[in-house]
Amino acid sequence: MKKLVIGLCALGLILPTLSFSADPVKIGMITTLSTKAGYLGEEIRDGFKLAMDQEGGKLGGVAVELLVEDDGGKPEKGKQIAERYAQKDGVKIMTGIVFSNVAMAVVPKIIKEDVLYLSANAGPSGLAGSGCDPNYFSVSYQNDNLDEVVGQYVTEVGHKNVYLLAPNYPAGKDHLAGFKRYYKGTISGEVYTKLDQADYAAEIATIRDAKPEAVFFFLPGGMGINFLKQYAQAGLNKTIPLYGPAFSFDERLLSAVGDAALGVKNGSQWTHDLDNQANKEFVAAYRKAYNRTPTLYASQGYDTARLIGSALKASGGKTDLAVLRAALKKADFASVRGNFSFGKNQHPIQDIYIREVVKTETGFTNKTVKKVFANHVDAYSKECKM
Amino acid sequence: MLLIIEQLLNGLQLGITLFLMSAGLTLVFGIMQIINLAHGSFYMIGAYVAATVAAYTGSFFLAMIAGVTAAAATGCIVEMLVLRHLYKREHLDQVLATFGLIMFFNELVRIVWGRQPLFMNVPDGLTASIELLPGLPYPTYRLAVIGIGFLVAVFLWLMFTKTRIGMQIRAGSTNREMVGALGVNINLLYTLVFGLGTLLAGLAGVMAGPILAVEPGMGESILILTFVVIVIGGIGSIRGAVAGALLVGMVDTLGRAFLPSILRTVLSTATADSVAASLSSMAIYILMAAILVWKPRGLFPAHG
Amino acid sequence: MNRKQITLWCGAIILILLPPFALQTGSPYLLSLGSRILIYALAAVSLDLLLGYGAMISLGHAAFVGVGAYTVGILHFHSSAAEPVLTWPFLFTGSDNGLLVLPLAALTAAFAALIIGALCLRTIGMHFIMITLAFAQMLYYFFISLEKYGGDDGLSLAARNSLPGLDLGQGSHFYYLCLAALFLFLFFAHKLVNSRFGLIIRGAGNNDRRIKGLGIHSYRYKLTTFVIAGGSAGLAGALLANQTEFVSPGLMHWTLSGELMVMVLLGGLGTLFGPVLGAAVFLLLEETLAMYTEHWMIYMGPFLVLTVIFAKHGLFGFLSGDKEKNG
Amino acid sequence: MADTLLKVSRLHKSFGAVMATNNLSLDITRGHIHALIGPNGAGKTTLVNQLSGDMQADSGTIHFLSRDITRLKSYRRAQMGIARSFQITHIFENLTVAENMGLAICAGLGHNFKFWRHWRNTAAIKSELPIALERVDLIHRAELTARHLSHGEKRQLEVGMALVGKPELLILDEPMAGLGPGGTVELAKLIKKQKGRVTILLVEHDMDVVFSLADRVTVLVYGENIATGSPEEIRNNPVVRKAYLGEGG
Repeated sequence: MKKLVIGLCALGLILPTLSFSADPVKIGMITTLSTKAGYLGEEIRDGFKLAMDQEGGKLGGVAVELLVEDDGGKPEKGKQIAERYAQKDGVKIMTGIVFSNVAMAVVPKIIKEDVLYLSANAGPSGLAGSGCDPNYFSVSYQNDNLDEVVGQYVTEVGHKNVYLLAPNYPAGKDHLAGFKRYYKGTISGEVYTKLDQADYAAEIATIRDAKPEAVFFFLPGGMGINFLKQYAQAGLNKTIPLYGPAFSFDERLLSAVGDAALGVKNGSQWTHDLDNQANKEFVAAYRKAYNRTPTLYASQGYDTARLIGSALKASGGKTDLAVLRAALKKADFASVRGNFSFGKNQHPIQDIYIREVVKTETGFTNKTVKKVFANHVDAYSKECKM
Repeated sequence: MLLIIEQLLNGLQLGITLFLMSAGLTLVFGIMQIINLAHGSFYMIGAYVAATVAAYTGSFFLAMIAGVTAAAATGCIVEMLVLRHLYKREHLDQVLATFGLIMFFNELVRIVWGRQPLFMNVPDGLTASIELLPGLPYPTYRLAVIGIGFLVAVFLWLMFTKTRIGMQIRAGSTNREMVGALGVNINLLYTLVFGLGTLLAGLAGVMAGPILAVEPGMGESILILTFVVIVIGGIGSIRGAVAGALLVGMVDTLGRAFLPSILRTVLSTATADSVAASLSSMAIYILMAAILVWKPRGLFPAHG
Repeated sequence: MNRKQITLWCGAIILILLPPFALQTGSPYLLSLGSRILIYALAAVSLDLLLGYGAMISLGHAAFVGVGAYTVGILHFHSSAAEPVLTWPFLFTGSDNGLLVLPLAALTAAFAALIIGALCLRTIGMHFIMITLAFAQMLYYFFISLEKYGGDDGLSLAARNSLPGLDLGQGSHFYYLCLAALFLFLFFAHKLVNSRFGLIIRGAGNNDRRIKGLGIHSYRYKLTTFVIAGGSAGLAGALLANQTEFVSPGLMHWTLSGELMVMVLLGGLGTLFGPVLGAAVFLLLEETLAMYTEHWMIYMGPFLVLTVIFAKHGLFGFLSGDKEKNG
Repeated sequence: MADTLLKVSRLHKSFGAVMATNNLSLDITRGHIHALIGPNGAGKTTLVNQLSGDMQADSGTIHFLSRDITRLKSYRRAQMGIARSFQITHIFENLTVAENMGLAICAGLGHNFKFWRHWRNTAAIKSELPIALERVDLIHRAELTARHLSHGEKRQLEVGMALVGKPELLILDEPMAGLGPGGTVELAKLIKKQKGRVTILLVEHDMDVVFSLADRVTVLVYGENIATGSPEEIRNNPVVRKAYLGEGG
């Protein structure tokens, strides 16, 4: 025991002195690998790593070292890791945060301290509008995008009234707001459930009673699995169609939901069947490397890595922020989404699709149904003073 | 009216599910006088093993046997390796050791099964809904869960009042040394009780598999809820666990179902929705605090 | 000097000399890690008063850390949003002044502890453990649904609190503030447990029935201890909010209460100084394990179990050779 | 009744179907050593618990110093002057002997919200502690953690703690239980020393001790007071001989 303590103390004292020896550009990934959402971080990391592996440990011809650490979905933990990356490891480029609340805690502080942050998932409104920053890029989306596309689509389909369901926390309210921004019909009910709720029988009974034409829900992760299963078991999936953003319909989640999600339409900026060369190569390589179909999170991790590669190539491997920023802003890489550029708030301008859950011989997956938005710009862009 | 009946049924169903989970925990708490925070881990193990076996064999029955056995076996091993050292220790030590076990099992599951949730189907023949009343369909599987819950309650009641081993267990809870002196192998008895407790947790996990996400950490979501149940009911009392579970199930379900519409009559819609959501997520904790202030040992205290 | 005193002096000297060392070696991260250890140590010592002396096994101590942190967060929110916290009975616009905010955080947490403790202490044993847990969860869900202050997203602070003569934004200044808070509290707690009040609390923790038999109404003493512990946990929370410049309901989650308990037991129950060591070892272990493996919990879990089973007197007992608790 | 300190009338307490205390009445005179005897399961400890307030009676009344204390909590009764020792040794095992005794002294001081000064530095404790330790012959053990005391010493400590507050009534619940012959003699001496200074209700199995110490004896069988009288009267009471002494020898 004593040796362990002494060893630990020594380790704590020695480690900081070792940090300036290596040559490769360090990229710090703060992501969620534990808790129920652990697979999200895994997808992002694996997508990112795939891009590195394809170049033999390099991005844009520059050797990089990827540091990965688990934030456990906790903002405090995320802050600690970011602080250590910046102060101890001298990291200048960070990425990987899964959840908006972690991002809101970590990002505003580190981008003030001359670190570039490229979001591979979370795109909170607080960083898209007046909080936009030259050091912050979202490679994924602005959070509301995937709800907006569903709102637009549901209007186009002609549902006159929709029932809304989301967990009782700020992200839940944001997502419903995104839907409402493009939905033109009436809202027949709006219910906020407990975070991490397991049983939805009460809400499902209320929905049956309210008889809406459609239900829009935002319940990420396990909550979505629970709701989808129970909704189907109650037999409502045959009478009242469900809609939602892609967060409850990635391939790894679908494998846990099974038949219950079949036919549900959901909004996403990417699907593995998108017809472009970069995407085909990515999907094939990902399946070969990890033996599973990539999810949108993996595609975001992959795109982030390739975007960083394009910037490192332009800077010649130097971590000069001004050069890197300028190069990043050009988005000079072949995105797996095909069409991709940055708006003035450095969030993507991209096409957004509606897709449908289908069953194939390899399992449950999504099939692109329709491109609803072309070159979609997020709603907060105009508030950005950059 | 129909809606009210359905919501009551939902409350009952949630209550029974909670009872399944709490029965094992209250046995361990009440009889062995040991605090086991890791009870949820056995629930998780039951669900994971069952989901895996179901995926390979396609048989829910086999999955159930496997899940329950795995949970009970793990329970016995944990009892022999860890808890046996802690019976004479303070509750604090038990809290910490089992806290460590939670960490271990969550990570173990993540390593063995990966990070994504697993799938488990509703058993064939129970996929449909039954029309209980005209206009009131109810999922058959949920009715089956209610049935299993009843069976477990009856089984436990019979075991503790009618069988020799049940008597020994109850005697063991009041005086460990004395039962030992009577020639009963107390170590074995305790291993069995703990095994039974974890078996029930595993059963709850298996039954929850088709309704809920099978994912790492699934045990903790329900663990706190079951704590509330057994504390309301009175630690160590099966009767109390039934009463507590039904009460919590009802309060939680009815709160979620009707609070928003009730509050909307006095508040603006947006305020009502958010107040209702906060209140209903706190409702059971408020219930628990109120009951403990009124009856500090729960509704049906087990001893004295 | 005996072995215990040598251990204490060594610990104090290491803590005092850490900032110059960190600056010398150019590793500012050491300072923020150090501050975090000191803050958690403060919370753990306050929990030790409950666990180790009063035998009040609270599994909801994190709630008070959270209340303290939110006091800082909310007052900051109002002062920067120029929207008063109170208009009645007097106007209060919120504040970033540490001289006001830090004591207020401790007081708010102490007040929360008074109410929660008054109810919880009606129960004993397992019920007490569970009801403290339930109250913490209640507060957790309450703050999650508190939309105005960020709900689950939490609140970010634009800057740390201000204190005259200090610049808390500077790692070393903040570190010494935390160190001063910890040392003062340790001194106070040491006095407390050896006072008449402390004697009664130790007696109640050891054998509550006998204390009542002596004609002492132990409830009031226990409640007072609960309030003192809650208040100092609130101070720790306020410092933590300043350290991370962020508050969120996650601070109240029961797993944090569990971690604080681990620190107390790891360092040595009922030793006051032990939990400081426990906090340091726990946080360093978490930090180093997480660097080498993402599956760090698979090692941490069994480590805890083994510590509970074999190291009955904690690390401090081991280092100081002090085998009696309540010493 | 010249000077009745404690008056119990028609006390009832049952646990389910078992009558632990059955219509029990009892007077204890100030200054006496009053012994309570009875076979195992006669309800002696239940009665003691009701007197000390650790248990509430179902019906009946208890008067102490002419005040009705039937519904008072144990700490209030203790403040009024009822001290008790427990059948199973009830000391503070993790505290030192001096701290145990110090606590007993603190209890008599009342206001104990003193957070700063070391407990030993209170004037009252400084003067009383050595006397109290001396009284039960434990001064040489003062700094030992109580759990390391011998069984007999623990008993002495417990009685000593009960005596500290100068109680009006001292209830000793089987103080000799588990003691060797030497320990019993020591403790009997200690009790005898207190005779006249404090009223004692002595629950005891050891008949030699009872008949040598007691002024009055009450015999309890199945929760009922079947006889009360001087040791001589009880020794010759045919009912008692049949119900109790006949069995025990």
